[in-house]
This record gives sequence, structure tokens and C-alpha cells, in this order.
Amino acid sequence: MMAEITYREALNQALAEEMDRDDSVFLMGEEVAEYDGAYKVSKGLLERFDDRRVVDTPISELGFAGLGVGAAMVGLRPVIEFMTFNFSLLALDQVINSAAKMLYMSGGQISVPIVFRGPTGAALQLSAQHSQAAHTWYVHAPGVKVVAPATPADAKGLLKAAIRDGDPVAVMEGELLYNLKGEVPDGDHVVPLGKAEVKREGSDVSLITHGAPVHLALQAAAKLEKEGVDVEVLDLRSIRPLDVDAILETVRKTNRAVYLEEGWPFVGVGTQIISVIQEEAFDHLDAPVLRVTQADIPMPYAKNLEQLAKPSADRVVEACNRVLYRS
Amino acid sequence: MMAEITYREALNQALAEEMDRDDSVFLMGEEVAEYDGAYKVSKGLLERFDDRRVVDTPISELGFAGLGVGAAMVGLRPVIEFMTFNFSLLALDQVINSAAKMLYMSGGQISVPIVFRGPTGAALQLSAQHSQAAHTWYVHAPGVKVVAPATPADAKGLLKAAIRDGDPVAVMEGELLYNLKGEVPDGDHVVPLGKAEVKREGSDVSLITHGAPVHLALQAAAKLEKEGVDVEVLDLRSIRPLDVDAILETVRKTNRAVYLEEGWPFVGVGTQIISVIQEEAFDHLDAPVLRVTQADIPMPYAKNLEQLAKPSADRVVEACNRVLYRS
Amino acid sequence: MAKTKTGESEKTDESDVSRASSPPVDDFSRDELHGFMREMLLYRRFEEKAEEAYAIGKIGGFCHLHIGQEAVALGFIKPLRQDDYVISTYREHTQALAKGMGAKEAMAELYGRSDGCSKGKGGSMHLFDVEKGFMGGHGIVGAQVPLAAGFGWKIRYREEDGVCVCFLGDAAVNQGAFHEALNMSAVWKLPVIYVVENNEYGMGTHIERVSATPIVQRSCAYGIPGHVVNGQDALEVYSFTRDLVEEVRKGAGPQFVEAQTYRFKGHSMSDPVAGTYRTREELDAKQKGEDPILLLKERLFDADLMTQEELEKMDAEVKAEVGEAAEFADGSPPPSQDDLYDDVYAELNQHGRLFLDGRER
Amino acid sequence: MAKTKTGESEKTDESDVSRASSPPVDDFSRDELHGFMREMLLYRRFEEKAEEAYAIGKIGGFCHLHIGQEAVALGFIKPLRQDDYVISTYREHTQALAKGMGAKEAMAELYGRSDGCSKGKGGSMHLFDVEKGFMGGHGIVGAQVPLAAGFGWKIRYREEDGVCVCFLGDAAVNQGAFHEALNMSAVWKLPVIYVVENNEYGMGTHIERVSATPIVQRSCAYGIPGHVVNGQDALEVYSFTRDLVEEVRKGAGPQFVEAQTYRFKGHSMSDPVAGTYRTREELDAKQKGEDPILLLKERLFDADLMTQEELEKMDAEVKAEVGEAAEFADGSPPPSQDDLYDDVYAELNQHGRLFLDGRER
Ligand SMILES: Cc1ncc(C[n+]2csc(CCOP(=O)(O)OP(=O)(O)O)c2C)c(N)n1
Ligand SMILES: Cc1ncc(C[n+]2csc(CCOP(=O)(O)OP(=O)(O)O)c2C)c(N)n1
Ligand SMILES: [Mg+2]
Ligand SMILES: [Mg+2]
Repeated sequence: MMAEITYREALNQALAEEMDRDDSVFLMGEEVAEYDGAYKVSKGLLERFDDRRVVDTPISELGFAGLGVGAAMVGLRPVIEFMTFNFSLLALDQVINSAAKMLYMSGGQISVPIVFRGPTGAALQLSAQHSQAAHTWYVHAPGVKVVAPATPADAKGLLKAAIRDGDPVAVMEGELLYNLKGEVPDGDHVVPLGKAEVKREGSDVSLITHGAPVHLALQAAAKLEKEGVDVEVLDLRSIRPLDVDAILETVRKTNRAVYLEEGWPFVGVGTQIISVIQEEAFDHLDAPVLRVTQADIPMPYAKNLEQLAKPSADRVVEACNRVLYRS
Repeated sequence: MMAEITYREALNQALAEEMDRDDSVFLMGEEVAEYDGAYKVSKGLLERFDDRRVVDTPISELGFAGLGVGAAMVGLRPVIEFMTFNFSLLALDQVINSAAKMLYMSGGQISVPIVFRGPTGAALQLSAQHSQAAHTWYVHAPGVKVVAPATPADAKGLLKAAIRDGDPVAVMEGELLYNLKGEVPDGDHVVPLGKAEVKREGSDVSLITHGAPVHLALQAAAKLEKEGVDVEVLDLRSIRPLDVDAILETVRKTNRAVYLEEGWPFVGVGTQIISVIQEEAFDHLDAPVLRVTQADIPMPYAKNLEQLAKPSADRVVEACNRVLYRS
Repeated sequence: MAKTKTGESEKTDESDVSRASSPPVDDFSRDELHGFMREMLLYRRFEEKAEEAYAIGKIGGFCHLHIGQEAVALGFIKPLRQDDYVISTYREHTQALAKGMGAKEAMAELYGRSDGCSKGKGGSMHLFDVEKGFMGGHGIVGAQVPLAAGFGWKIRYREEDGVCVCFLGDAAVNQGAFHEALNMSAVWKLPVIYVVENNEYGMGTHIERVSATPIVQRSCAYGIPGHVVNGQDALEVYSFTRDLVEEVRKGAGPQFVEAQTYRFKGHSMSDPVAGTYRTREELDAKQKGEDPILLLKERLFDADLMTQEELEKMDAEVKAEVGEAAEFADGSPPPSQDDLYDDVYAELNQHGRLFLDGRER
Repeated sequence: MAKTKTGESEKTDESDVSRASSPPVDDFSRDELHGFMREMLLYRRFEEKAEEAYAIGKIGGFCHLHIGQEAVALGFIKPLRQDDYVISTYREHTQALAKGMGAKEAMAELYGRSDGCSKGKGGSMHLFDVEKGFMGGHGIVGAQVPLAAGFGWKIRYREEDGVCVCFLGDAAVNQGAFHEALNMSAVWKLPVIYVVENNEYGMGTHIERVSATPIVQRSCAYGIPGHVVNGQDALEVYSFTRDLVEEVRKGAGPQFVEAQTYRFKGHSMSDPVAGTYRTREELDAKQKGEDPILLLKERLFDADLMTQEELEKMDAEVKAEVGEAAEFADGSPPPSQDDLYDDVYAELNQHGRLFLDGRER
């Protein structure tokens, strides 16, 4: 059975179900309780649970991320909401130097089962400081896992998997996805970390991506279909662990690939995927792997510039055509 | 004329000369003044200038990085020393959200001519929290420039260029390089940002790297020479701006490349270089570009594990042989 | 008389704290008083116009109105010189106007147009006017506080007699950046006046739920003098600031001020004005009893220093000015696509590639 | 009597601050007192051995000795239960021992061996013993403070009656993490005792050069009770802590303690002991007049509670124990190469690749 719900509701269900299941799970962040969350992801949770389990914090990202890590070190399972991941740069030291390294430097004594979650990437006209994708900063360090759900089903399933996982997991949501509707299986729907999903099968070119741009990829694929190009869209869903098999499989099938992401290009996630592809499927590549990313600039406010700076379906189409040597 | 001095002295000279030249330049950081710097890079500067120009700070990385950005916004040219870049994760918000974006979001009104400098990468047995390369976190965001000098001459020349540059520049030094001696041209030696240097010419394979591992690359090249393999070693020196021409040139010459870096692999600097190479010199590649990096783990303390975790000459040799299909 | 809140005054350690008081109107000339009124009306009408424009999609993104807090902008900024610095948060429209930014450039920025103060690249949260000493418009809570310390540092470094006024919200005091910057300001005696606009809420969270002590008490940790002013009383804020600025110019070092105020609109345009985290009654009472414009009006009317006609004329003028600003904004072209990559770097180096997106520019 | 420093006491706002005083020796049993002495000797000899081992290259990396500050470890930790938490900085050897870590596992960790408490992966700065409630060993100044708040949070969450003692240095109070964690602790009344070991210096910087107020004054901003103890007087610290811990167990909420102490060695092994940032005379005076072991010895000798012979015997025992620990460490094998990739993740997921270095493991 499936129900059609929004991405926001899917996350909300995941939180509620996991909090029901396990008393050690609690949600903490700015405005998550009385205000129901800046983006209403935690709507109703304060009422359903209480202020022990759903906790409003001061605007102290470094502090409450660290407090969460501490709580996780002694057996709780905190879900730390960053109002947006933009603000989590302030907390990065606790994510990297405490959460990611604790198990190793304690010689395996202390695991840190914590979830950091919230929206990342650009929304609409929020300008330079509020529009950036945080994935690169998080995936760089071993010890952290990172997922980027693109659909309501994945949002629910990956968040549940993240909460149950024994390690720090960053769940990078899309602000523009919260209202997206989609079918979500009933019951205890868990999507394992590390499994990519082919969102559209195709044979001519592999369009690989993660997070919100999955939908842009599907749009571009539809456009290309009209031009007679059959695009396979692979949604990584997890960035670390990385489903290298799925990546290699699609590239071996189509022999051409484009990576699409909403973040900046320089050491973007796509560079890692390209490195893997060329290291492990070099002989299968008939063309270089191209990337479509945000322009390599801070995000401008003006609508027209913002549109130009973001990846567009047209640019994806163009990149696919280029790797097909069609232009 | 050349003098043989250490990397540390070269940096010290650069600071002293630039402070002499321009009263708006000042040095600020933990222990830089009375203690002469944790690594003695600022030795004697307090005496030569005064406590207006050479300033000890509280342990407040976010705060003094931000104070520096503020001072740069109104016309000073701060050189902010991070005792090590490990601690600069705490300051990343000010680097990215203030320094890097200020010019853009002010519509070109406010430039931020600031230098962030200090050692990065692993030294010896300093364990997980004190042994990491910070390059990825800094190069990701447009608006920042990043250099990584490997020799005394470059240390002096790049630091001088960085201080004179109109933008935020991160100068990533190597802790294990401070005692390294080398020839440095007398006089006003400035190395322009964005120019890579071929540190060793060769024809069989391009070994590309930045920062401290340049010396490891040269060692590996010497070993390979004995095996009859002629390695070209390209030192990027600047990571942003990136000397794409030099990268393409060496790859077009040898048709094979290995990227060596001291940091972690996942979205390491090497992934970006690989992306550029395969995007722009795809047809010139006779083999995939391989990478030699730190193991994808937090740095262990034990000497034997640490050695295993760090890139080694043997692993570079092996990677070169692999791209030559010699193994 | 300074506004004193029950509860807070008990908890406050009074020893280091000064409480400002309201001066008599005749401390000011008629012209000055009229000027104050005109300014505050301008701020109010400007933002009301912005609200309208937002509703019809002319302004996008986040837009945070300062309505209700105008006296804070007026009183802390008008006593400053042009070469003094002001830096603020994302809720900075009125402060930019107070520091001398034209309504036109401000509105055009909100519209995202090329004639905006930041060429349309910054938007509502990032108004800048360097010439006038208005240093932005910053979106990361607390991040402007170390920047302000940097301006103070430069003033000291150059042995100038300027000052910097740094605005922050009540919720921002819980940021590490605040703490680090205040300590450095105290250690180095920087000429910065930190003004917390305590409007009681950070988004939907009342200050007492996230801070264990009254705002003004925060400065005790650094030995920085703390002050409380009634942020709804323009005259009190103005005269307090005028005196304080002179002391700081003379070397008094950093100052910490809690300006007690209230926000009449939602946190941003998407936030309900009342009904969730605060009651409609609370808001109504504040709007009726503590509107800075109404309060000034009463005092001027009571003292026969302004008539209803004068006020109406002034308001009409101000509305016309704001209308013109909106027209100007509307007529200003969007930024040119050719500017997309401008202003990322001040210096395009001779060698190497700075932009790695492989796109043509 | 609590140690009072000139200068500081004038600046301190006394109102919220308690000063501990030294109890008479007969508050303690002879056994207890002997136990205290034995413990402090153990800490001292352990670190002297580490110093030796460092000199001959058996220990590498950074190594920060606590010598001179032993009474702080003893007095704050010994009154705790095993299920109470202690968390500290990189200068944590003696605290780990105080919380019950064996000298062998501690020394083996310093040697980077597989029998070390952290399997040789952590080293001197990262001693951990979860079973004993010793939660590390953290290298980023100030970062352990929010972690401690997290332990306090868990205690409250589980409605337990434990406490957490969090050690930090005098220079760490200028970190944003400290500020944010203290505020949260106050808001949520967390059972955490924050102990600043004020040894007057952060590396080579005297506290007065980087902090505008005395350490204990920092807690006023959060309304957290502040306390000053003489960190060289084991009995004072112990009895003070014993009482305080009971209060915190009963719900008194967070506490802030400045333990006035002094470091007899350099900041780390590469730092000169004296001569640069502090004078040899200053150090000599401290070592002569404020050595916590000598101070305790004097009191015990004066009260006829210990003889020279007893002390010598005790010292010999302790030295033997430490010698054994060093032998144990020396005999312990280095970690197996096969363990390199262990302990990065607690959970190796079924799908996908976690390690992207392309190496075999
Ligand atoms: C570091 C950071 N965290 C969170 C946010 C999101 N945010 C924007 S404004 C705000 C509330 C700030 O309240 P306050 O400081 O009282 O200022 P006010 O909005 O009342 O003027 C929050 C949480 C942010 N911009 N930056
Ligand atoms: C965030 C951070 N900045 C800088 C350092 C380098 N560092 C290590 S210890 C230290 C001095 C700390 O002094 P204090 O807090 O007084 O503790 P003490 O060493 O005296 O015990 C510094 C600057 C660090 N480890 N972390
Ligand atoms: Mg507020
Ligand atoms: Mg100290």
C-alpha cells in the first residue's frame, strides 16, 4: 500500500515513527518545537511527544551540534535539525572533529549515532549566504555518512535508516522539495544507506545526480527523449556510502555520463564521481564525463541572475548532447 | 642572487618585507607576537614592528578571523595566522560567508584583501584532530583563493603575492616544511598566484601535486627513474586560481597522470584535477588518472599506522606503474 | 523614564548597568524634532511599501521588516557622523536609510535591480552603502559582530576618532561569534557600541526560553559597561547615544546596549504576525501603547511642537518619496547577464583559472 | 583559605561568587589522606616517566603534562562515582588515572600500542575509558564543553542523578563553544560542573592579555553560580567538590569553578619550561611554595598523620607501579596493520562504499 504525501510529511512521519519506536531518539534545533519547525517538518511533534523529546534551542549551532554529539556518545540518538545547512558551517568543527573522529580516536569505544538534518542548496532568491549546497564540506571527512533524498519515499526511508544507523549521518534535504508530493509505502519503510536508484532507465547517456536536481534531471531526460536521446537517470541517494556498483553499471551500459548537482563545481560531489568512473570504468567511456553545476559564484539575489547561476534543464540537455557528440 | 634559507625564514621575510612596504599590513593570531609564533614563523616581528602590527589573540578563531575580515573591509590588509588550519574549521563561516561572499553581495563595493595562513596537513603522530589537510574546505567556495607553497622560494613568493592580492587568500603551509632549506632569490621575490611549476621534467607520466607532497613526488620520481620511468612532476602551487594550462600541457605530453595529495580522497583536490583533465584532455589520456592520498580514515596516532595512512613513495611508484600498465 | 520589565529588573545585576532616561522635548529644537518624525515616517512608509511590493511578487526571497523598531535606528544612527560605521543584520532597511542610503537605491535593491545599492546582487538582507558608512546587511546570525570589532580595530589602528555601531538581535547573543568578539573588544578597548535590539523574540522563540539571564547582563562577563534604553522612545535613544558616542570617541572603549523594543510584523514575510508564538492581544497592546511614531507624536502634540496638519503634510511627502522610490525601482532594469561573474573577485589574476564551472562568461 | 590573587579580587564581582576554604585535616581519615597522597604521587611519577619516555622517542606527537596541577584532578574527580562523567582537554593524563584508568593502559596509549586504552589510535591527547566514565581527551580547545553539556543532557533525559565534570583551560573560555554550551546548560539546568584549570597561561599567553575579566566572572553572563578554589590544595578541592556534587545531584544545575593552579612544565614537550613568556623566578616560587604534593605533605607531617618513611615507601611503590606500566607499554605490540580501517564507522552498511581511497583493506 502506498499513500501520497509530501516530502515534508514523509520526514515528519519518519521522525514520529522513530521517536515512537525508540525513546532514545529526540529532536533538537532552532524553532523545531513550539514553532513546528521553520519549514514545518516537525509539525505536531511537540504535542505528540513533549519538550523532553522535541527541543527548541538557542541560536547556537556549534553548541547544540556539540551537545548532540555528547548525548550520542552516552547512548542517546539525537536528531539535530539545522534550520538550514548554511548555518551548519558554524558547527562543522563538532561534526568533523568530534562526531566523525570520536570512534577512531577512542579506539572503538565511543560511537556517535547522531543525525544532522535540514535543508541545503538554494531555494528562491535567498542570496549568497542562504543559498549553498553543503555536501562537499560533509562528505570530505571519513566518519560521516551523507544522504540526499530527492523524493518523499526516500526522505522517509533514508531518514529512518539514518536515525537507526550507528554513525553520524547528515541528511541533506531540499527546501524546494518540502511541498513535493509522492507515493510512500505504508508501514516501516526504510531505505538502506548506500543504495542508488535508477529513476529512469535509458541507454544513450547516464545522467547521475543527487538530491533536489533529480527532478531537473528527469525534466531534461524528457526533453532529450523528444530529441531521440534515451537518458538513464541515476539518483545516488547516498553520497557516503557511495553506490559505486550502480555508477559503474550505468556507465558501462551507456558509455557516457553527465553529473548534475546544485552545488559549486570546485571539488563538488561530481568530481568524486568522475574520479571513480574514470578510475574504474575508463575503458567504457566514449566521452569525457561532463558536469552541470551551479555557476562558480556566490548566489546572486536578482531573479534573472539567480536563474542563470543555477543549473538548468537546457544546460543539462546541452551537456548530454555534448557527451553524445551531438553538438 | 640567491640565499639558502628555510621555509620558515622565507615566510618570515615575506611578512617583514610586506609589513615594511605597507603600513596597512598587520599580523594577528594566537601566539604570533610575544611567543614568536607556535612554529616561530613570526620570530622577531614583534620586536621589529610593535604590538599594533603583530598581535596576540585569545583562542577565538571564529572571532579573530571575523575581526580580520572586518578590518579588511575598511582598508587594512590583515594576515591572520591560524596556529594550524585544523582549528580554522571553527572559523569557516567567516571565511566562506563573510570573506568570500562580501564583494559579491555588496555589488562590488567591498573587497576583502585578507590572508589566512598557517600549517595544514599531518605532521608526526599528532593524531586525528590535529592531522588533516584543509584544502578542500577552502577551495570549494568561489571568492577565496588558495595557495600551497612547497619550497622556501614559493613560500616567500606566494605569501607576498597573497598579501598584495585584493581578495581573500588562504596560504596553506606545511608544518613539516618549516625547517626545509632552499634557495630564495634576493630582493622582492613575488610568485604570481595561478602559476604551476614543473619541478622535474619527464616524458612518461605526469605526477601532479600541491604542497608538502611535492617532495614525496620527487622522491618517487627518483625511484622510478631507476626503474627507467621518466616522471614529470608538476607542482600546482596555487589551487585556486588553477593553472589548467600547465595541467593540460603535461598530460598532453605524457598521456598519463597521477595525482598525489596529503589529504583525504573523497572530494579531495585531486578529484577536481581529474575532472579538468578528463573534460579537457580526454583524448590524450592513455590510462585513467590515479590518485594517491591519505587513507580515507581519521589519522591514527601509532607510528606504524600513521605511516600506513599517509601517502608513501612506494604507493606513488605503484600508481605510476599502474597508469603505465607496468604492473 | 527607562522602560523596566518586571522579572528582568530583579534578575539583572544592577551594579554595572546604566538605565537611560527620556529627556524633555525642549532638549531639542523644533526642527530637530520634526526631522526625527519625518525620518521615522520614512522608515515606516518605506517598509509598508516593501510589504506591498512583496505581496505582488516584486520583491522575493526573505524580507524582514523593522516596523515597530524605528526609534532604535533613528536614535542610534542619527547622532553619528558619515565616517562612523554601522553594521547590522538582515533586518536592516531602516538602518540603511538612517545612515543616509537613498530610498531609491534601497528599494531598487529589494527589487533586485541594477540600480540597487548592491546592484541587485544582495537583496533585502544585504544592503550596503560604503560611502555612507553603512556596512550591510548580514544574514548569518551573529556574524556581523566580529566584523564590527574589525571596524573598531581599524579605527584604533589608524588612530581615528570614529565609532562603530553594531546592531544585533536578542537571539544573536547566544552565538559564539558574539562572545568572542565582545571579549576581544574589551581586551583591545575597541570603539564599538553593540546594540542589541531586544524585540523579545528570535523568530518564534521568546528570549526567556533560550537565555537564562536578561540581555544586558551578558556584558558583565567582559567587563563592558551595559546600558538599557527604551527603544520605543526616539528622544531617549537619541540623547543617550549622542552622549555615549562622544565618550567612545574619547576612548571609553566598547559599550553594550540593550534597546528594549518590539517587532510589529512577523519575523519575515512568511511568518504569521501573531497567533502562534505570541498572542494577538500582546501585539495589539504593543502597537497601541508602544509605537515609536505614536509616542513621539504624542509628545510633540502635547508640547505644541507639531500640529495634525503638519504631521499629515509630512506623511504625504514621505509617502510620495517612497512612491517615487518604488517607481524608480520598478523602472530600473534587472542586472545585466554580463555581470554574473563580476564582483566575485576584486582581482582577476594574470595566471590560472578562477572559475571552474567550464562555462563561458 | 582560598587563594586570592591581587588584582583579580578587585575586579571580580563578588556578589555571585563563592570562595572555597581549606578544611582541617581531621575532616578526613588517615586512610583517606594517605590515599590522596598516593594518588597525587602516582600522577606525578606517571608523568615524569612519560617525560622520560618522550625524551627517548618512545612517545611521539604532542604531550602535555599536568605536573603541578595534580590536586585539581584529585579533588574534582575522587568524590565522583564511577557512573559520573569526566571529560577533559589534551592535558588529561592525571584525570584519566584519577577516574580509574589503569596506569598500564594509559602508558601504553602514550606509547601508541595496541594495549593502550584507545588501542594506540588516540595517543596522549585522546585517552578514553568509557567503562570508568572517562570520556576523553579532546584536542580542539573548548570543544569538549558542548560535549559535556550533552552528557548532562543525557543525565537529565534519563532522569538519572549523575553529574559530569568538565575540565577546560583558562584560555578556553574565549571560545564560542564555551559560551554556547554554558548558556544552554543554564537554560536547561544541566548537571555539569565546569572546572576551569586556571594555570594562568594558554601556551605562552598570560590570561590577563586575552581576557578582560577574571575567569570566575565569566559565569555571571549565564547566571551560573561561580566558585573559586585553590587548586593547589587537595583537601580544599576535594571537600569543596564533594559538597558541590551532592548539590548538583539534587538538582542545583550547572556550576562554574575557577581552580587556581599552575603548570610546572612547558605547555607541551617542545615548549621551554620558563625563560620566555614566564620567568624562572616565577616558576621557582610556584614550585617551592605551591606544589600540591608538598603542600599536602606539610599538612600531613605537621599533623603527624604521615612520616617521612611512610611517604618514601609510598613513593617507591608508586614508582614501581609506574615502572611496570612503562614496561607493559614497551612490551605491548603496536597496533596491527589490519586494524587501520577499523573504528572509522561503527556500522559498515550493506550497500555502497564507505572508503573512497581505492586501497585494499
Ligand atoms: C547562524 C544562523 N542561524 C540561524 C539563522 C536563521 N535565523 C534568521 S533570523 C533568526 C532569528 C534571529 O532573532 P534575533 O537575533 O532576535 O533578531 P530579530 O530577527 O528578532 O531581529 C534565525 C534563527 C541564521 N540566519 N543564522
Ligand atoms: C581551537 C584551538 N585553537 C588552538 C589550539 C592550539 N592550542 C592547544 S592548547 C592551547 C592553549 C590552551 O590553553 P589553556 O586553555 O589555558 O589550557 P592549558 O594548556 O593551560 O591547560 C592552544 C592555543 C587548539 N588545540 N584548538
Ligand atoms: Mg529578536
Ligand atoms: Mg592555561
